[in-house]
Order: sequence, then C-alpha cells, then structure tokens
Amino acid sequence: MRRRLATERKVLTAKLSAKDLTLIRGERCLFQQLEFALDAGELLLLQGRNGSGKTSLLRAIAGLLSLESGEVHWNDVPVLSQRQEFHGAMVWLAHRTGLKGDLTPAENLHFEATLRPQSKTEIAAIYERLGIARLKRLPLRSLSAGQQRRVALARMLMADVPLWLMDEPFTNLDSDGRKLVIELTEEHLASGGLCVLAAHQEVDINATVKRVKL
Amino acid sequence: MWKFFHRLASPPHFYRLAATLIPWLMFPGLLLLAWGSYNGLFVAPPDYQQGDAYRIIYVHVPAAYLSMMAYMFMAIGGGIGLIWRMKLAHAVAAAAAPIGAAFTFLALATGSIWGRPMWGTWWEWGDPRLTSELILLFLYFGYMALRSSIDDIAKADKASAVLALVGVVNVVIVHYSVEWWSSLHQGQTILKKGGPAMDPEMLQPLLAMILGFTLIFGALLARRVRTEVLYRERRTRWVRKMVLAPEGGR
Amino acid sequence: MGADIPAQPGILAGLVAITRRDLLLAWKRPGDVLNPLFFFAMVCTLFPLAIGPSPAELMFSGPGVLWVAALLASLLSLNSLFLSDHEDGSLDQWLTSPQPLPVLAIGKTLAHWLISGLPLVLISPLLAMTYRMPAGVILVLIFTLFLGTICLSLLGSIGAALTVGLHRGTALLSLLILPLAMPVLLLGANTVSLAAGNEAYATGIWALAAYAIAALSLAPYATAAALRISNE
Amino acid sequence: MVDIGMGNYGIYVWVCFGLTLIIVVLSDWRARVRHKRVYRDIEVRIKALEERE
Repeated sequence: MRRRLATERKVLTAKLSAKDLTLIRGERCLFQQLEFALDAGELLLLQGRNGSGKTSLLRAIAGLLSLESGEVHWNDVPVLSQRQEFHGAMVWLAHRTGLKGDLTPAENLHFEATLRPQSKTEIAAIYERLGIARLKRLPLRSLSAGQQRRVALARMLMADVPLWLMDEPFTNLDSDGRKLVIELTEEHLASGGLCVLAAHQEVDINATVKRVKL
Repeated sequence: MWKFFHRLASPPHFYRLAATLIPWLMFPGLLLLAWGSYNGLFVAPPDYQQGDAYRIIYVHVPAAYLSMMAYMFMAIGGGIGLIWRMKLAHAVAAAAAPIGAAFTFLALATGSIWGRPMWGTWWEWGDPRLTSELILLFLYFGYMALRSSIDDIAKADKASAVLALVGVVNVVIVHYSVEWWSSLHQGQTILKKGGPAMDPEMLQPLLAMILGFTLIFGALLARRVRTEVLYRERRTRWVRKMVLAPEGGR
Repeated sequence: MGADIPAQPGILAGLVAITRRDLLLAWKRPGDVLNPLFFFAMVCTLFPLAIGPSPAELMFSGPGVLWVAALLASLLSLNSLFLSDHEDGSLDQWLTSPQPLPVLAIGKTLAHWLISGLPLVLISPLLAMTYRMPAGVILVLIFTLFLGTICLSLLGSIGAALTVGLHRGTALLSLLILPLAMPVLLLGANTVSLAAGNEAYATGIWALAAYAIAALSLAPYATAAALRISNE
Repeated sequence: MVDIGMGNYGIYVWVCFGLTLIIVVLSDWRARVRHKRVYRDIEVRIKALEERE
C-alpha cells in the first residue's frame, strides 16, 4: 500500500517540458524552435505526415538524438544532466520493439525486468490483460506482428514509471488492440502519468490532450 | 583571455584569421627548410659511422615527429570536441588526419630508404621505430576510413573522436611493445637520433628543419581547417554573405 | 525494504541479465558459436599445408600461426556483436534504461568472450599438439590466449560499437581493430615463442595481464560512448 | 665545391629530400584545390538559390 502512495507522489510532481528545440538531420531541418510543457495526467500528441520528424522528436526527448539547439527538461532539470534519473522515470515503445525473435515473450520480459524499476502488479495479470497469456512460451518470431506489439506493450505495463513515450502504438494492432492501447493510456494518465504519443491519425482519448504539429 | 578563445572558436572569425595566418607560417617555414637543408646537406660534417647517409635524418626525424604530432592534434581536437562540443575542434581533427598520414608515409619512406645502405634491405622488421610508424599509418587509414563511411558530419566527428582517443592510448602501447619485441630479436642498430653527443653543426640544421616542418604543418593544417569550416558552415548566413559579396572571400 | 522509492534493479543485475540473455540467444543459434571455432581450426590447418609438414618448422611457426588464427577468428564474430541489437531496437531500449551503459557494454563483451573467445582457448591445446608443441608451452599458450582473447573482445567491442549500422561495417571493422590489436598479438605470440625456446617469458604474461586490466577498465566507457554516437 | 655524390650515399639522400619536397608541395596543392572546389560548389548552390527567390 505504502508503495503505491510513493509512486503516486512521484508522479504528481512530474513535468516534461522543452523549449527552443531545433533538430537538423543531414540536410534537412526537421523542426525549429519547438516548445511544449506537459504536466502529470496530460497527453502530448505529436502529429504529422510520415517523415515529418515525429520519431526523431521522440528520440530526442528520450535523449537518443543530440539536438542542434534547445533542451528537454524533466522536472525543470535538463534531461542530459540527469540521464539516469530521467531514464529511470520513462519507458519507450518504439517502432522497433527491441525484443528478440529467438526468445519467448516470457524470456524477453524477464530480461526487460532487470532494466527498469518494476511495478508490483502481477505479471500474470498483465499477460491476461493483453491477451498473450497462452503465447508466453512460444518463440516470439512465431507470433504475429500484432501479438509481438502486445508483448512490447507488456514491457510498458511492467515498468513502474511516470512517463510513457509511444511511437505509432496502433501499428499492426486490430481494433480490440487499439481500444486496449487507448484504455491503458487513459488509466496511466488518470493515475497521474504522462504520455507522449506520436501518431499520423487522430486519437480519440478521454484525457487532457496537448498537440504538437510537425 | 576567455573572450579571445571564444572569438577564435567562432567560425567566421577563424576563417578570416587562418587566411592571414597561412603566409606567416608558410614563408618562415620554407626559409627555415631551405636554410636547414643547405646546412644539413653541405655544411654539416659527415657522420663518422654512417658517412653521408645520416643526412636523411634531416627529413626523416621531422616527418616522424610530425606524424605523432598530427595524431595528437586529432586526439586532442576530438576530445575537446566531444567534451565541450566545440565544432572547430572537430574540424581541426578532421583536417589533421590526411596531413598526418602524409607525414607518416614520408617518415616510412625515408626510413626505408635510409635502411637500404645501412642494413642492405629496404625493410627491416627489427627496427622498432619503423614498425611503430607502420602501425601508426594503419591507424590513420582506419581513422580516415571511419570518417568517410559516416555521412552525417556531426556523427562522423564524434565517432572518429572516440577512435582517435582509443588510438592515442594504443600508440603508446604499440611503442613499448614493439620496443620489447625488437629487443628479443636483437634488432639492428637503429637510426641515431640527436643526443648530447651530436655536433652543433649537425644539430642546428636538424632543429631548423624540425621548426620549419612544424610551421609548414601549421600552414597546411590552417588551409585544411578553413576548407572544413567552410564546408560545415555552408548553410550559415556568414558564408552566404561572403559568397555574395562583390569581392568574394576566396 | 525501502518503501519510498520504487525497487531499482541493481547494477550487477543488468550485467548478469544481458550476459544471460546473449548466452541464451547463442544457445538457440549454435552456429554463431561454432563458426569462428571452425574458422580457427581451419586456418590452423592451412598453415602446415602451405609451409610443409616438417616438425621443426611447425614448432617454430606454431605460436605465431595459432595466435594469428585466434585473432582473425575473434574478429570474425565481432561484426554481429551489436548488429542485431541495433536492428531490432534493443540498443534503443538499453540507451533509454537507467542502467549505466558501460556496465551493459561489459555484459555484452563478457557474453561475446564466453561465446567466441573461451571456446578458442579451450580447443587451442588440441591444435597446438598438431604443431608438436610440448605440454609446458601449451600451458603458456592457453594462458596467453585466455588473457589475449579477453583483450581482443574488449577492443573489438569498441570497434563493433563504432561501426554498427554502417554499410561497409565488416571491412571497416577489421581496418579499425587490427592496428589496435597488434600489441596483443605481438605480446601473446612472442611470449609463447619465448616459452618454446626455453627462455624467460614472464614479462609477456605480465604485460598481457596489465593490458587486460587496462582494457577492462577503459574499453567499456569507449564502447558506451561509441554506442551512443552510432545509435543516434 | 661540395660533393653532390656524397660517397655512394648521394642517391639515397637526394631521393629522400626530393620525396619530401614532392609530398609537401603535393599536400599544399591538394589542400588548395580542395578549398577551391568546396568554395565553388557552395557558390554555385547559393547563387542558384538566390536566383530562384
């Protein structure tokens, strides 16, 4: 019980903001003087065509890309000066799942669990929720793309972190799966989490949504 | 002082400064080389052991010394660029590599030519200096290959900086391990280089050559850094202004 | 239990987990382990065929041949060290995890050594015997290869991290790593030669051990920095 | 007059000095050419952009 309170308190103070972000990749300037501020319980929606720089912006927020100018702040402290703390507070669902096809979902997630702080939620409940319980002993490569996506979602649910970064989370998912992603995001936001979501289509979600158009 | 460095690091300022600097490095360098060559070739007495063949050191030693110095420029430039994110330092590192490779090649070639009359062979594996120099040449090749295979300049800068820093540690290890190795195999008597016993008439031209080579290296480096800066800054306002100005900026 | 902060996985946990994962992956794809091993054995077979079966010559060239073959074999397996992790997004996950990257790099390197370095050390006595190496010298060979393969894995991880994601990765990797690996080869092969010639060889062993310790403490940082850069 | 032949060693010494001269001159020449080329490329691009506007 005490643990959950602690988590909530941590989440309530969380804040992600950025100012004056400029990113140049090769010959192209992807965005210029971009800014946003996101508080606990809010969703930041990154919208734009393919190749407009949504993924690059997400990667820049995650600290994977170095920016031409500007800084991303987590709780008003530059992310790059507290990389470890920041990464301990986020998890990211990328287009490339980072899961090994040769391993089973259970083996993959067992490894993932050592990388980040883990929530106390029963892992069995997470499998059940995502509908992958009966798949967990099969090699990942034998699963469909949508099922693999669900395994990647399990990583997010297992992590006890306030910030979710999601890159096109609906790709390869059926309508049930999409609904599930929306539900999970709503729950995460309602418990005081933050979410940055890149999507090329409109997202119908019941939460405070801020937008960045790229 | 700090302000001076800050201005130096500003690309347009450096670009102009380097242009005025080049002749001031080039001509004294050439003068020193001419004086050193003349005295080294004709005035200094022959060595009692090696006869006139020792005169090769007047080009071999400066070349070998600059091959190391250029590598240090690469490593230090890369390090400064990585730590303080100074783009000019990366440009210096990028410019130093081909010059360093050229001097390394020169040191190898002159060392090998010197070996022919001394050892009776063009290449003597037993000489630790030549072997180290050869490995240094390979390190330069690796560095330039890595740089040219990464398209994104910022990424190429950082990756090659890491390689140069790793390489600098390696150069030291190579030096000692090769020395140990050649001592095992009773390496031949190696090229005599300076030392307190050297006749001042022999030493003075050598010092002049070393200094002259260093100045020439500075001029070559400045020229290449200018090109690097120009290319890297090709989208900036100052380059645009310079190119469109009626007198041009060379 | 510290109830106020979420349970943070320990530093060693990350290292162990990543090594365990790579071993598990190698277990499911044994070809990755066996290919360098076969390569090593085959290069060692090529030399007697090329230089003739005279025992004196084999004894003389044995240390050098075995060492060069080991160097090339460990180079062969390096290209894939970070490649699949880069392609499937695992690297992105590690770079955005609170685990310190150098520690993860050590974990990867340790796994690489266990998969491709240690087997070389283990089969080297077999090949050394075909080169008529006496038992005492074989012991020195095993020991130098043990230290040497650690050095090569650590150095190789830097090169693999620098070239991950580049098109011409394989050839470039050799170009970067071979000059760096030369001192290791030189120390290792000559130490074995000294032992074979009944001379004092302790210096070489100490130097290799010093190299291994230095590489162990510095290389992970270089690998981590290189990974961050390459994965941009 | 000094001995240009330097015993039997003259050929080696002169080749070394000649090689040095060639490498220094070639380095400088290549650096100049590269600079000119880069400058011209940039000039062409910028002027083309200028005309389009």
